[in-house]
Amino acid sequence: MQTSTLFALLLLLILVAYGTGFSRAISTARSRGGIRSLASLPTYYGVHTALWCGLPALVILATWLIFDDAIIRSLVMGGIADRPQSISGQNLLYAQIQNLASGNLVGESTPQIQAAAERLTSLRNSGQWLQTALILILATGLGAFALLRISPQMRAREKVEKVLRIILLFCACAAIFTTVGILLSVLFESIRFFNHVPVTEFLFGLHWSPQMALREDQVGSSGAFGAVPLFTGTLMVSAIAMFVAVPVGLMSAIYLAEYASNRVRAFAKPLIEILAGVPTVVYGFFAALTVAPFIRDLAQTVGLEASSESALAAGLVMGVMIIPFVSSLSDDVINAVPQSMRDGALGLGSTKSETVRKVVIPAALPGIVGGVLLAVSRAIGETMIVVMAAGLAANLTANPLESVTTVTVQIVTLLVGDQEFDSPKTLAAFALGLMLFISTLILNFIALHVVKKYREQYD
Amino acid sequence: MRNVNVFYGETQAIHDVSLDIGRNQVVAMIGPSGCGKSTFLRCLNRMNDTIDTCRVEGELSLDGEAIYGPKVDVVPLRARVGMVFQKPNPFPKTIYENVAYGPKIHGIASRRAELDEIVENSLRRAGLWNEVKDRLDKPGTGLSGGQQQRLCIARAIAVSPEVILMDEPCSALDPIATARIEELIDELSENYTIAIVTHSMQQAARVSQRTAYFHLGKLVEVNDTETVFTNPQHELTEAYITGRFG
Amino acid sequence: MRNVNVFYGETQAIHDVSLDIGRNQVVAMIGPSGCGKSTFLRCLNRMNDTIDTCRVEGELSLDGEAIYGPKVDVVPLRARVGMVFQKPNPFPKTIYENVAYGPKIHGIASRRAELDEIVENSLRRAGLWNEVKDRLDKPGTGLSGGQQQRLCIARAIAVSPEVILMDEPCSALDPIATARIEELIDELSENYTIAIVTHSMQQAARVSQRTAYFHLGKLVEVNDTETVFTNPQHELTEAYITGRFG
Amino acid sequence: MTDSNQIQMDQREVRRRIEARLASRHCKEKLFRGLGIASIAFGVLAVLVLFTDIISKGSSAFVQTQIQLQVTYDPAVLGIDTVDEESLPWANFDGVIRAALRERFPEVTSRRDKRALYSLVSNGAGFNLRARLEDNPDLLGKTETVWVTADDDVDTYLKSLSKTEDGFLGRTSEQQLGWIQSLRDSGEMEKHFNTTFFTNGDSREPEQAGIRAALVGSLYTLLVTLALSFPIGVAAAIYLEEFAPKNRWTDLIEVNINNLAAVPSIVFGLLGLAIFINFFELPRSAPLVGGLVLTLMTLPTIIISSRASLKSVPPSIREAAMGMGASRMQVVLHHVLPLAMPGMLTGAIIGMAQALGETAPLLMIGMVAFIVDVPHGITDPSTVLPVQIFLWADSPERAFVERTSAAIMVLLAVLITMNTCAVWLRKKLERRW
Amino acid sequence: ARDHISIVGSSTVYPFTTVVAERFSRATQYKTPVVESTGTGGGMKLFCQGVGENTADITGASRRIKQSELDMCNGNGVDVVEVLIGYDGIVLANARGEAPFELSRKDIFLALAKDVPNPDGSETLVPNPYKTWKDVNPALPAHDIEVLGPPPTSGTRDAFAELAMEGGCKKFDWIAAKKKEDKNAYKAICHNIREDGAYVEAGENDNLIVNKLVASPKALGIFGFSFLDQNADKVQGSLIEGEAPTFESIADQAYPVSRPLYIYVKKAHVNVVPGIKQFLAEFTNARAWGDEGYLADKGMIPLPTAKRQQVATDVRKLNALSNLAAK
Ligand SMILES: Nc1ncnc2c1ncn2[C@@H]1O[C@H](COP(=O)(O)OP(=O)(O)OP(=O)(O)O)[C@@H](O)[C@H]1O
Ligand SMILES: Nc1ncnc2c1ncn2[C@@H]1O[C@H](COP(=O)(O)OP(=O)(O)OP(=O)(O)O)[C@@H](O)[C@H]1O
Ligand SMILES: [Mg+2]
Ligand SMILES: [Mg+2]
Ligand SMILES: O=P([O-])([O-])[O-]
Repeated sequence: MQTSTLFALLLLLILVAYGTGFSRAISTARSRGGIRSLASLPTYYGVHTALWCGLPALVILATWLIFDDAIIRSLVMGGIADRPQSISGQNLLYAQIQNLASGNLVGESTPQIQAAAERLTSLRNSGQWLQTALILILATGLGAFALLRISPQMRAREKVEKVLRIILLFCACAAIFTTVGILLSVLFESIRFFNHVPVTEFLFGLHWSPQMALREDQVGSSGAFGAVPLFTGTLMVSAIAMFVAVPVGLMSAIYLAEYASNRVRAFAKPLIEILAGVPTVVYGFFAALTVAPFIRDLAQTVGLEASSESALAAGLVMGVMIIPFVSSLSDDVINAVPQSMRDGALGLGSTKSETVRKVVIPAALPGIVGGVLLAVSRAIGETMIVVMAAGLAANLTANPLESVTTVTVQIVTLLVGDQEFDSPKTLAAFALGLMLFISTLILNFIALHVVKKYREQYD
Repeated sequence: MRNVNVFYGETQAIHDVSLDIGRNQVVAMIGPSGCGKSTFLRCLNRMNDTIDTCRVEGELSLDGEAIYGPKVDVVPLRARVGMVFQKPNPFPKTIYENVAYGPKIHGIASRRAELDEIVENSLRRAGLWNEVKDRLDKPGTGLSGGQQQRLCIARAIAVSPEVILMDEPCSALDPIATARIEELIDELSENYTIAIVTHSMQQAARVSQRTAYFHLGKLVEVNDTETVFTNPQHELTEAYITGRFG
Repeated sequence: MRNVNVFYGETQAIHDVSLDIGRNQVVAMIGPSGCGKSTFLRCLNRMNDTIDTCRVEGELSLDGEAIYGPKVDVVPLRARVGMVFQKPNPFPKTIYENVAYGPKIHGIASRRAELDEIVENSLRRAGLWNEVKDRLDKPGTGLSGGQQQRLCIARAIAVSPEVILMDEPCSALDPIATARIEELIDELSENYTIAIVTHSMQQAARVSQRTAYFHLGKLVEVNDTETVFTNPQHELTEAYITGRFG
Repeated sequence: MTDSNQIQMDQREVRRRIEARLASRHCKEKLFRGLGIASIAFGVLAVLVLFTDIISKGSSAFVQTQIQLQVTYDPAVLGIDTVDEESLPWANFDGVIRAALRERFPEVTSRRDKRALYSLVSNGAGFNLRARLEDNPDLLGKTETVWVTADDDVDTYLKSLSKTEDGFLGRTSEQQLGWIQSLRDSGEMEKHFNTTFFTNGDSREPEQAGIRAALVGSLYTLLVTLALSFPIGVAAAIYLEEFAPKNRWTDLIEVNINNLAAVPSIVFGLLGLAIFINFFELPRSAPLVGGLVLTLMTLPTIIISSRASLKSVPPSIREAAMGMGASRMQVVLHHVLPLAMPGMLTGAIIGMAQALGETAPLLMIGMVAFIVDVPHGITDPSTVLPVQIFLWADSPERAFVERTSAAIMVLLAVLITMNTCAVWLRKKLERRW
Repeated sequence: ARDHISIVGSSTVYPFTTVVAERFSRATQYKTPVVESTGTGGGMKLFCQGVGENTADITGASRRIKQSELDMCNGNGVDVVEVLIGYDGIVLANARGEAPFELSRKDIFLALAKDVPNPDGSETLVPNPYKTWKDVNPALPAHDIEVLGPPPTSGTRDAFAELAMEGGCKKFDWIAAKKKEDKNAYKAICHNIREDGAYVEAGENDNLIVNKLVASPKALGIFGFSFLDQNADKVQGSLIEGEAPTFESIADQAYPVSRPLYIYVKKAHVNVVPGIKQFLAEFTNARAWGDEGYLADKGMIPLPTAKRQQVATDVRKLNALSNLAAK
């Protein structure tokens, strides 16, 4: 049986288990004076039975699917007398057998391989049957077991809720798993990088030029891996972006929440939210071809030196992009400020703006900070606009009219460009990722504490 | 106020109410729930403006100036007519800032010392000074309910209003706190005109000079408090105050 | 209950309170604000479990069963001990669903008709049936305050509890609504044990058979209501009920 | 009494001071309000500017120049005798088109000129004929008049004519111009609606390139993302907000989640490559893997906004339900979740919009690829709209410029549809009470 | 098992492999190969990972495979077959409307190198002092030097450094002499590009560079020939050593800055993944890579006929590459 049909069948079984569990609970209860005599609602007995029926079977099915290929493979390969020694050779042979078995057009093949292909097909078939049988027996067996255990004393609800809670906990841990995964996937490469380049140089070096870094045929000129210009660049671009997005986003949110009529709100809010969805390539083109030359010309007319790619251009456009992050989230928290606060302020004769500035915003501040933080995160993570409009030159400068580059841009260019396997040039991307990860982590810790303190003060 | 009508969208909440409030008097408004007491009170400092659907007709005036006049600025109006709400709603700021808020926004105090003085005076008059003088920089939300309500009163009098509107200021408080507030109202009535909405007839009897009885959006009776309670003119009033009503 | 101590984190809110509540009695708890009435009441159906910092010591039992016993399931416990809160808090669902919610989750009704009956009965007993019977499918939040509170009572009695806890059920209501609720309490006391927290001594006097006076987390006096009000044993109680207190 | 008098005076002084500041306060109020309007206007203006820019560039991609030809399905030229599965793939439809072109311009004889002539027609045009013949085998040996797709150079030239006097010649020669002129004069060259753009997958010939594969790929990817990230995100938010004890651990998780929101998206690509492709051996370039990676990427956004909306559910509702004897789980499922749902949807939409526009992480897992075939499942190789845009933006052919913008228009249309759905859903859920 | 060919590698080769892939699938019954654009190095990394269905079959490269990469491939059991497919011209261009530049490679070197020979003629290096083109060569206009080009991570940049910069650098005899003594120092001098803002790293999107040139008419840009071909109305190629970058001049190698394009095929996959042989046959067919083939239409510069034939026969034999020097 196909796995998909099996899956469908299993779902059906789960439904059946639910139904029988449900009705069995009711019938048990009937003899004892109605469902009040049950420890839990019949639904919970149903769900309980369904969980017994489905959960182990699904877990087993998943494990099966993960491992069955490996097992079949070792069986098939074990049957071949003169199989190649190297792993890659085996990979290849097996791929050939697979292709033959699934009837793809491949070149010439030996009878031995053909035999192996047949063996593969038959193993697969029996595997499928075994799988089907196992899953179905498991599901029905455990389902029946759970069904038999149904008694008025059984606290089905508590059991079901326990399982649910574990599932919830598991979901909450997804973030942790992701973090661990990210750390694992950058840590080793970073360590290798730091074997080449000392941490101190990386952290405090003022010069970034992965340019000629240790090309295999060019040992002499080592690149410079001082990450400071990247971090200052990131800071500058993000700061400019926030400089645009925070006032505009916040004011929009305030206007929408406090002043605008429902119709304006219903129209403007989704419209502005679209800004968050426009692909960054579009912003990139806009920043590079419209904003950047405009800024350069403007700067030149007032007698300033400006390069054709500038942090300002990238930051401005990025700011536009993240306006909705600030405005949407702030709008929600501003709306959540109780009306009694506003009444209190208005009753004292504040104007609306005073009410907003002095009472509503302070009350909504923790939420707003959350939104801004999300926006900052987005700004730090953005690459396309910076690549296109701010360039890739790692200048250590405080002048927004010069071109700068950011950490993420460097990560992307290092990873997708012409890489070397082991040179620090490629490894640097991982180290940068790690640094970025750690610094945003610190930033978030600080933010959490600030917000907490603030809350303690005013709750 | 003359012939005041208030509408929420289509439904009329106040029908043709006319009521005069004398200077430095305490007027109590009583009546069953939903009869429009709050609505009427909120007309007096145009707090109803904040409700989109609300529409007010009729003539309301304060010292001869029309409240709903076309040129009237609600900001100084509300400074002259302060308001205390049913649920204490201190700002999530420090006690000091809560009281200083009004003077600050209105620019009443020009110097810090002046502001300190106003804050202290207001808190004193609200009978809260001794309890909070050591923790002016603690959040106002950390006070007990009764204290919070007195803080709100202090906040209201900090801008030296002429009239103070109180919408069931004691309904969230215990009797002891209530007693304090009632005392306070008594003291304040020397200098301020006070309009108070209350559920408790005893309270109305205790604190007010005049009492107005509302019923279903209509002003049924208004008279000296004593008269209303001892000799109600209208049978509805009588039914209500004797508790027979409902 | 014997020697109940309740702590919020470090601070103790209830000191060594012992109180017996007889079947089908109305017990009123009075006392100044913050004295721990609500806290004590919430021990009785373990609503304090929801507050992380809260810790309860001592023996509490219902019909001989320990409330805080290790094996006690709070769910059936709370079905046996219903609760009505200070602020009416109907669910944002229809009136019908509000009342039907308890029976549904406790599996009291197995058929729709049964459920209908329970809903009708509960609403009738809460004296709300006539007012809402035509709009059972309208949201419960659309009712007036008094109606909402009665809806909450209907909701509580729909699961046929043995005990009903009421935490200042009338403090947000006008006198007429209050009177209705008091009447209701009177009626309910025929079938239910009721523990009511109130600010109003009049109310306590009107509705309860026994009254407990709390002060700063201690139970100062508990006795027949008449005795407490006419002949208080403890001077604190006397001071409080004569209004001299505070 | 003196006290009272002093207060009266005080009041007058106070009135005076208030009046003195009124004007400036109202001014500030107006300013503030103006700032609000300006901000909104700025946002809306930005949207409009972007839109007009994209539409003005992309709208021309929705029409395509076609050439009318008398084609003869001559078995000799086609090299087939019967029309069936076997023979069709080998049939020489280009030959048929070339014959038709030679017939239309009999004066062209030299080899070089012929090549120039043939290049007027898209070299994928044979497929139109093949499809026609497949539908209608009787046509074999007959002659009919069909519109075939013109080459992108011709198309670009024709479209640029409407913008500038001379038009953009590109690689079109004088000689070809003459033929084009003659075809246009006789009405044999017209612009028609560009159905190819919606029915085809990617192609290296701009006139044959379409967004179907990318669109379907995007839908599959988003489906996977939504199906995973919304339940997981909501479940995580519920756990953190309603069940988790408030301690260091929850703080850690919270910081963690906020931090993940700041991790550059390409790092998620690295993670996906390491875990899903190298460890779990899932196929490269598949929407399944793309969806998984984007799930990890959007989870923080969804969790954060879901938590915010859970927080905004008043505690009195929880208390009420709890007091009724509902278990914590029931409180959450019956009362809190329905109330928080509209807010959660907003978060989910923002997350999905982010996922819909993402390119960088997909690079690592092989979805930045040339894929012609429309995927039929979540494990088929496929690409997504933003990647298609990215790839087209990087293509040398001029005709891809307008297609890039057109693809962006499609992407925005998807986005707007999603937003509208969310708004509608939000309204519907909110109206229930 | 995988039933389509999987191709990774250079973004420069990508337009050419894709067009072949498309034609190939039309002409045969095989599925269309999936072509990823990962950059030359990234492609090599994926390609050399090993053999088996989850590794790529073919990778494109805009430079020849490096010995280190080849070693890695061989170490992982990958035998590679090298196919030289054609050339790509790298052009320096500016916006139309300005006068076209006439440059020599020496000019390019002097304008863009990080360190240049001391203008006073001594055999020492000084940090690049030139601000305008006129400073470099009096025959050039007095514009500030501003060149938009690819970042160090790009293959195009490498090729540019090797072909244009080194070509100019060699003209100084004393530097050329260094090649024998200290190869690394020599390369450092010739390949290092200045970082003081005159050379602007403009990302890998060549269309963007073209459009930026229109926006800043005084600047020069570096990109592939096909983009010049398609944007002839916007930009014009600079003459290098008197040669304009045209199809013909690049093909007959008169234009000095052009680089070879390769694809590398995993020999072990040839009989495993369906269609690889046929794909190679399509690629090396005259209708594809011939002088008038469709690849030429797309902007690839074809190999000379003789070379083509030689490569085609080699490919048919599928000779694995073991050592770069051997070729
Ligand atoms: N914002 C509003 N929109 C629509 N109707 C309203 C609004 N506020 C109040 N009403 C209605 O107006 C009437 C009067 O309400 P009001 O609040 O003035 O009564 P009240 O006497 O203050 O009652 P309570 O004693 O409960 O405070 C009521 O019927 C109420 O339903
Ligand atoms: N969640 C909590 N955390 C910490 N302390 C609390 C909490 N809830 C109540 N308290 C404290 O416990 C004490 C008793 O509070 P409780 O609410 O029981 O008083 P009460 O008698 O019900 O007052 P009121 O009449 O105002 O309702 C008070 O000092 C209060 O500050
Ligand atoms: Mg009111
Ligand atoms: Mg209480
Ligand atoms: O993609 P590249 O050709 O620049 O390596």
